[in-house]
Amino acid sequence: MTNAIRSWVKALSGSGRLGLVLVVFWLLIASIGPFLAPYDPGAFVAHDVFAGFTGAHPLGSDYLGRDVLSRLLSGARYSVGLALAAALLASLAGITLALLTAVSPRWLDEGISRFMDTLISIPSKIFSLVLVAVVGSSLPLLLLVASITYMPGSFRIARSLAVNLAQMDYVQVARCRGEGAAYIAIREILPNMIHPMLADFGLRFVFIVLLLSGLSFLGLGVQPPDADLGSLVRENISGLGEAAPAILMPAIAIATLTVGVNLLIDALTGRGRRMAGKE
Amino acid sequence: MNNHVEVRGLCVKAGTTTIVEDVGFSIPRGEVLALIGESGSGKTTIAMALMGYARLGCRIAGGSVRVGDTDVLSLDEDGLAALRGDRVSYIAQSAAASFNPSRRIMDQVVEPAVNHGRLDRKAAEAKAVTLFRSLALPNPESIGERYPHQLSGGQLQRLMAAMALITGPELVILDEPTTALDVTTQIEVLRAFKQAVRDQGATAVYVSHDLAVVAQMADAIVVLNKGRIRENGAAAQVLERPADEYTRTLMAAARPERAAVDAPKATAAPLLEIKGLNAAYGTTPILRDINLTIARGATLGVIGESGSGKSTLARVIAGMLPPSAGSIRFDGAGLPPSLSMRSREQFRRIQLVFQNADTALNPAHCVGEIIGRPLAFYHGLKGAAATRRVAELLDLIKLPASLAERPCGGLSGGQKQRINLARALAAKPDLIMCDEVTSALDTVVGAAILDLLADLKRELGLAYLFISHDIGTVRAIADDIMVLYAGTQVETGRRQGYHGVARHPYTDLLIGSVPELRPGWLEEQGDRPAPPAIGQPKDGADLCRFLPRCSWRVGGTCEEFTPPRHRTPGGNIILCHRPEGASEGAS
Amino acid sequence: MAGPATRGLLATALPLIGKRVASGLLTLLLVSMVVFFIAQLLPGDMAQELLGQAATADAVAALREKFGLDRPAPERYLRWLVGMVTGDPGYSLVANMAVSDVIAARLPNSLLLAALSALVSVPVALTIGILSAMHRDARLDRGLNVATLSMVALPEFLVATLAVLVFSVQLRWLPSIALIPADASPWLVLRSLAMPILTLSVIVIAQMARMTRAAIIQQLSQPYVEMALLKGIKPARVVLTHVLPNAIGPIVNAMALSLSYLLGGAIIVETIFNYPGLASLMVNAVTSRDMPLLQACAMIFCTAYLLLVLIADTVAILANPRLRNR
Amino acid sequence: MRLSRRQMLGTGLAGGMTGLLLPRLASAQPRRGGHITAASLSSSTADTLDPAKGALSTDYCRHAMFYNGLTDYDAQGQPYLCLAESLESRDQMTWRVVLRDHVKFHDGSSLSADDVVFSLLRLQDPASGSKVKPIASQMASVRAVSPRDVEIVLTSPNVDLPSILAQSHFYIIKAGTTDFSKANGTGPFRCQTFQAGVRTLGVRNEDYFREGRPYLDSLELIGIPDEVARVNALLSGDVHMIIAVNPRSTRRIRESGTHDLLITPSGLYTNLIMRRDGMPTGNPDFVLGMKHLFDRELVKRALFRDFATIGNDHPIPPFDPLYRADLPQRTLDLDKARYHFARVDLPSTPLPLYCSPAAEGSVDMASVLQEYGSKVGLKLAVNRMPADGYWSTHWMKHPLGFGNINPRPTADLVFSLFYKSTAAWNESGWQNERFDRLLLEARAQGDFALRKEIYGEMQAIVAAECGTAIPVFITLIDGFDKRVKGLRPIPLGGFMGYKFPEHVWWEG
Repeated sequence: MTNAIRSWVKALSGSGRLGLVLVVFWLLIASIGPFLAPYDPGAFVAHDVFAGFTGAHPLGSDYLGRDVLSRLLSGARYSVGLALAAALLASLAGITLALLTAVSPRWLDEGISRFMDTLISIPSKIFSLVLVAVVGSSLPLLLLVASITYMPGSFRIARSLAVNLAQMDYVQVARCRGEGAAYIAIREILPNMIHPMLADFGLRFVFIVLLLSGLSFLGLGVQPPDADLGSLVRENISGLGEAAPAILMPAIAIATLTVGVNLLIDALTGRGRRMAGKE
Repeated sequence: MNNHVEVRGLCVKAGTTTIVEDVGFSIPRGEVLALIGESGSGKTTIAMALMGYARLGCRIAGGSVRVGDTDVLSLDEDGLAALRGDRVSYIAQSAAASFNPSRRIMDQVVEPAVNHGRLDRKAAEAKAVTLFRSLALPNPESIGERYPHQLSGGQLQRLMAAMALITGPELVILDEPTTALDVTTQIEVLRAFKQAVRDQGATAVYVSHDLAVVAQMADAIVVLNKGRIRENGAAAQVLERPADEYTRTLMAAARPERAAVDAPKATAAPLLEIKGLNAAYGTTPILRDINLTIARGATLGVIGESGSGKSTLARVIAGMLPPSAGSIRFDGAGLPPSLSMRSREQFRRIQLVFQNADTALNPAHCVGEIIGRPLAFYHGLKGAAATRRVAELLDLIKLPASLAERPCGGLSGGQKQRINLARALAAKPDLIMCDEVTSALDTVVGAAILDLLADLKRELGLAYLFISHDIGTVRAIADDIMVLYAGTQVETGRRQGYHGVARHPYTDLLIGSVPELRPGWLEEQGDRPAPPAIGQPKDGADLCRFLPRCSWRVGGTCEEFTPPRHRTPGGNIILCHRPEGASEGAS
Repeated sequence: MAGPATRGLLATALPLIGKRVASGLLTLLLVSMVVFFIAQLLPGDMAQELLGQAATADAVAALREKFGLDRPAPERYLRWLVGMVTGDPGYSLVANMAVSDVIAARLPNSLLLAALSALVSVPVALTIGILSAMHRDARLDRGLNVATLSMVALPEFLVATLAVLVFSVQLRWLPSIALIPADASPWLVLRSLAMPILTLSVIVIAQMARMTRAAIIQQLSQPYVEMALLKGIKPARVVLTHVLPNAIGPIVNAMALSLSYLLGGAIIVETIFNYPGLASLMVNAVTSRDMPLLQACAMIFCTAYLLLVLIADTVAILANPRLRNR
Repeated sequence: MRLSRRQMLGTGLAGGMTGLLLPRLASAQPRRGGHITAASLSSSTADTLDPAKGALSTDYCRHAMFYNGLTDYDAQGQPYLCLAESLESRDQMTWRVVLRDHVKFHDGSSLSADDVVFSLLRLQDPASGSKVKPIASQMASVRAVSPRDVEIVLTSPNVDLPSILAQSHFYIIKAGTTDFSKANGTGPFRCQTFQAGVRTLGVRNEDYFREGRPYLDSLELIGIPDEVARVNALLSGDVHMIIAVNPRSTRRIRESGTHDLLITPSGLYTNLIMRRDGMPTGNPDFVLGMKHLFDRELVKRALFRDFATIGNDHPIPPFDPLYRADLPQRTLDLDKARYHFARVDLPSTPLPLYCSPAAEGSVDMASVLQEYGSKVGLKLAVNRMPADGYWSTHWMKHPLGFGNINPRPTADLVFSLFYKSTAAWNESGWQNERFDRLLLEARAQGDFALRKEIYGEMQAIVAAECGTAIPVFITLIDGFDKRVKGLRPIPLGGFMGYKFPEHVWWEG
């Protein structure tokens, strides 16, 4: 087992390994970060706002005099968890619908595609604005918004893949073996879509992290006192003028996270077949 | 020593594995050298090395290549760029893929000449047109304006020749230039090539796996296997007195002696019976009035060139394309036209084996899964029982049971095709339809598959519908043979019937076009007589499809009336106005 | 493309365009329904928002009646739809102007910004994509890859604010807000738009570049590329004259999607640089519950998206004779 | 009384004079000419040139550019005469307005009584979208006695009419105006450009009735919603004045050297609302408990970086002349809080507390309360609502939530708008006859000392019984380019109570 992992890692390119390290690091932070936090992320512990690196506050204090390190540690799980979940949801939904269109009659295909166009063409941030105004901001809602926003994209890619795969001989073979649509979709087509979709997943993840931070800019994101990395940047943006760690650190965090995920996934798909044109 | 091309100790590596090792040969100016071998023999790699080119992931690891007085391997990128397409030019295997689909033919043909500053655009185009003419291309003035997808494979192959010859190269490399073509086209293309190369006075390297074709083209032959030279000698010597063991196996495979199978006497109720079958994609008709029967344990060979509708026939029987007219009866009962209406049992009893095993096997599944699926699906076989059965099947197709765990990606073409077959067998079918199952394979491997099919037939009493473009292959396995041309059934009969003289003009052309394994055959063929002049074909009338190409057509009849069916002396039924078909006789 | 080709294209592309437009209209209808439906769920209505804290029952009722908000929702939707079909997007009661006028004031701004950003980002993205595809897996490729990734990795409002701090607060080169006087010289317009363009470009470049790379790499494995090389044509030239025409289809498709972001996605940029564009207008419409305006904006964004896709398809056909002469 | 009224108005007028004099004392001779751009908070398609519809700071400023009221505010927020030459009443019921002569609208027509009648009466029409209908409804009748003479009769006596009339909603427009796509007022600037949600550009009104005013040739007003962007715009020199600076940005602005801050202690407050009709918030002990749970110091320091004044749970800020100083200041006292909560049967499930960015600072206040609540066994669930739609759907609609009240010119207005039992915006929904009676008394009471006494008692009642907790009064901070002169705080709002246009000049 461990050998398997070791050889798997060995097979990765240099940048791939870097990506792996970053991803693992952030997954760790996301899972155990809150327990490492020296202070209660909500508590006003520092008298000075936008303090620099000090012994008491390794990453300084934020705009309310809260401990940046603690907030970072406990905020990571929103960015990582939420974005990961949303990206997964979006891709899964996209793939499922794509498979559906690949094996279903023309009109259903048309219908779904039109609906996707509808979703794409409504600007995501404004869409979220409306939804948040309707039901109020909450993690489930953000999850929903993010996945709905990026589902059409993965649907488009998945669909073009699925439609091509549906023409492959082995699918024809399955057809004239008398297989049902479900079997064809799940056992014959799906396995061959995974690789390209993985690469797409990486970019989607980045964009969701960004969408979330964009939403928090509009005051729609993760709600205080909690904060994901994006909202950490946002709420401390006034510290940018004085280059406060309170804003630099979250920004760096986001960058390393997103770049890490993509380096890793590029390395993975690079080993698998090159993916066809995305989106 | 006035050899024009000298190759010494050539060695090409892909990563750490050596794919061409210590290859050396020389070609006198103006002669044609053939590189022959199976896939993976390194013949194409060597051909490309002559231009100092190695494919992605490969590198030329050692040796020397001299063309004229140029040491090719010592050239830098620019030097090579200057050499390629100018002094040394290349004709790729698949012209269809090697032409840029989004640019006009003319742009691509003149590109080498213009790019190397040989000719200016106008002159180049003029030259191109003359080449088109000499290569016997239809309307040479305008053909350059068209796009690749608007032209046939044979035309593209010749256009590629024009592109290769336009700079007047001293060395032309032809890489399997006719493999993708129908025999009837191949013969013309071969003729055109030979002529053109001779006119140019160019030295040529002809890469092929087909001995018979090589026999027509080459002065000398180099036999390759696994990147090494097995035999190197004059064409006549290698073909008539092959010194090397491997060469002999190649020769043997090239002339498949028919597997001795005695056709069972037609039982009362035929297994498959098709009457007046028509099929169409959308509005364009593909098959018209097909009638055939296959007895239990019998083999019907269906032959025709690409686009003749032979694959469609299989699809219709399989139920993937509902027929627009006619009836299909299987084992006495009518077969529902479309997939959705067929019972699992009906599916089970008819299995279709696709031409290309690479695409017919799902790369995501392992061998065990692929063969196991029909077992589970039709026979509800699971777990240990299934595993056992899979092992048996693998054994049946002469593959080690250990293969079951392997993903089918890593397997060789032959192995894949066997697994492709095993999947069909797993269903315990009564009828297997084989669509060009050997055409993607090397001759030797293909021959082995044919033997396997024959054995299985004997052991399991299977009936085959065997589809191929190669008359030789069909002859080797079929009891009855049906010739399709443009969707019409031009001739049907016992295998023996095709040895007789009287046959449909198209059948005649088909058989006559298969090169024989001896030098000089091509010359003997001479040019086919041009079709006699006839009146304007009566439009609307359901005329003979072969009319435009037929050298035997009869003015006043063929362009007027629908051809009737005749029984030839040989006992075959032909669709032709001439009862005696293509044979000389009272006309 | 040559004249005849284009004419041929028109002949063959028209049916496709027709089909596109048809399904486009369907999409538009869907969008309007979705938007209207969701908007119905919004808490409070225009009357209340207009009065804010001052919303006393009678005042609200009076306004509602005046605005016809007391009518049932389906009726209001149908009225709007009929108006739309007859070319009248309605009247914005919040702004006290015809919606068409409100839009007319903002649309040019958005289009200008989007166009300029596209002008910047598309060539850059193409160059990056082509370069990294040609030096696939080499150091340059990896470098560009990380570079583009880090570009998207930073929240746009951070990029924007950073740019402001550097270029306007510190260096005083560029204005920090993109408010353009009506009589501004083209130069001034460019100066004030420089940073919004920069920010928007940064966002879209990465994705487009990656698509381009993928599309080109896919083509590079085609036999005709090898053939071209064996014809003695230099790699760079091969990519430009042989590969690009074949890869352009997927590329433009990807670009269409990215560029559609330049209109609706510009909200943050518009906010930070105070640029009077459509996105912020639509946000206004939401917060002030200005239904006709909201609908109109949604329609515009949707149409823009559909147009872009249509253009993409047309280009793909232009580039591919197989489709063109079908 | 009539004298005292005269005096009062005299002082008002004098106040006005001093108001006009103050800047001169503050700095050198005002300079004519120049152009400045001022950035206010938000700006949207809802921007309007109709004074009655004014909703946001941007609107108030814009209206101050183009219109005048009958009265205006001085540095202390006291009224002085503007378009009115005199404003008199014997009984605080019936008021007599004499208009200034030779006042011209931008279209050249001169100001007449009809304009005043039109301008005031339309405010009572709900369909006008008037923001001040409840206040305007105090005016039983408004009629023109002569071209320069208007009589206003109130439903009940109100000393503060002069202050009321100084609010931007009561600005005077040309009689019969219905089209507000352009402004036709008597104000210091003529409207050259107005694009809703984009910009407002005014040029000097050459025949403005006040000699030498305005100083600026032209004044542009824009809205920059994002605070950071607003500050950057100021520091980069793209705008010369910005409103509503975040306390955290003050350091940057001061350090720039070229810019400075206008600090305006004001009556603006964000308050915790405990509805009388809800449980347990209706319970007086709960109310007192919550009032003792506020760490006012922390709120002042952490949330507002000390740009705030500690409040005492009633709406009168310490710097207001009417403030009752002897009322004991409430402080954080967990024991008292515990004591009171012990006498309330608190729900086992967390009590929802509604807050929103719409109510400045309420979100952070909520989390502070949540923290201290946990120390005394009060479980609070912070429900953060989006700013959008907060006032219409959440404000005053939950047992426990936050409100945000802008400064009002007079104690009477605050009390009668938000604390009178019958007030539409009686946030806590409390009822107190004594309070209501005192309110009317104070209104009619001309003598300042006596009124202060009455208001003192009202402050005590509110602080003790009303379900509203007012931890701090928020100090308004504006930023400006040091070359902008003539700015001085007016406690009614930023940008000199939004009336800066005619007071500032440019020295650059």
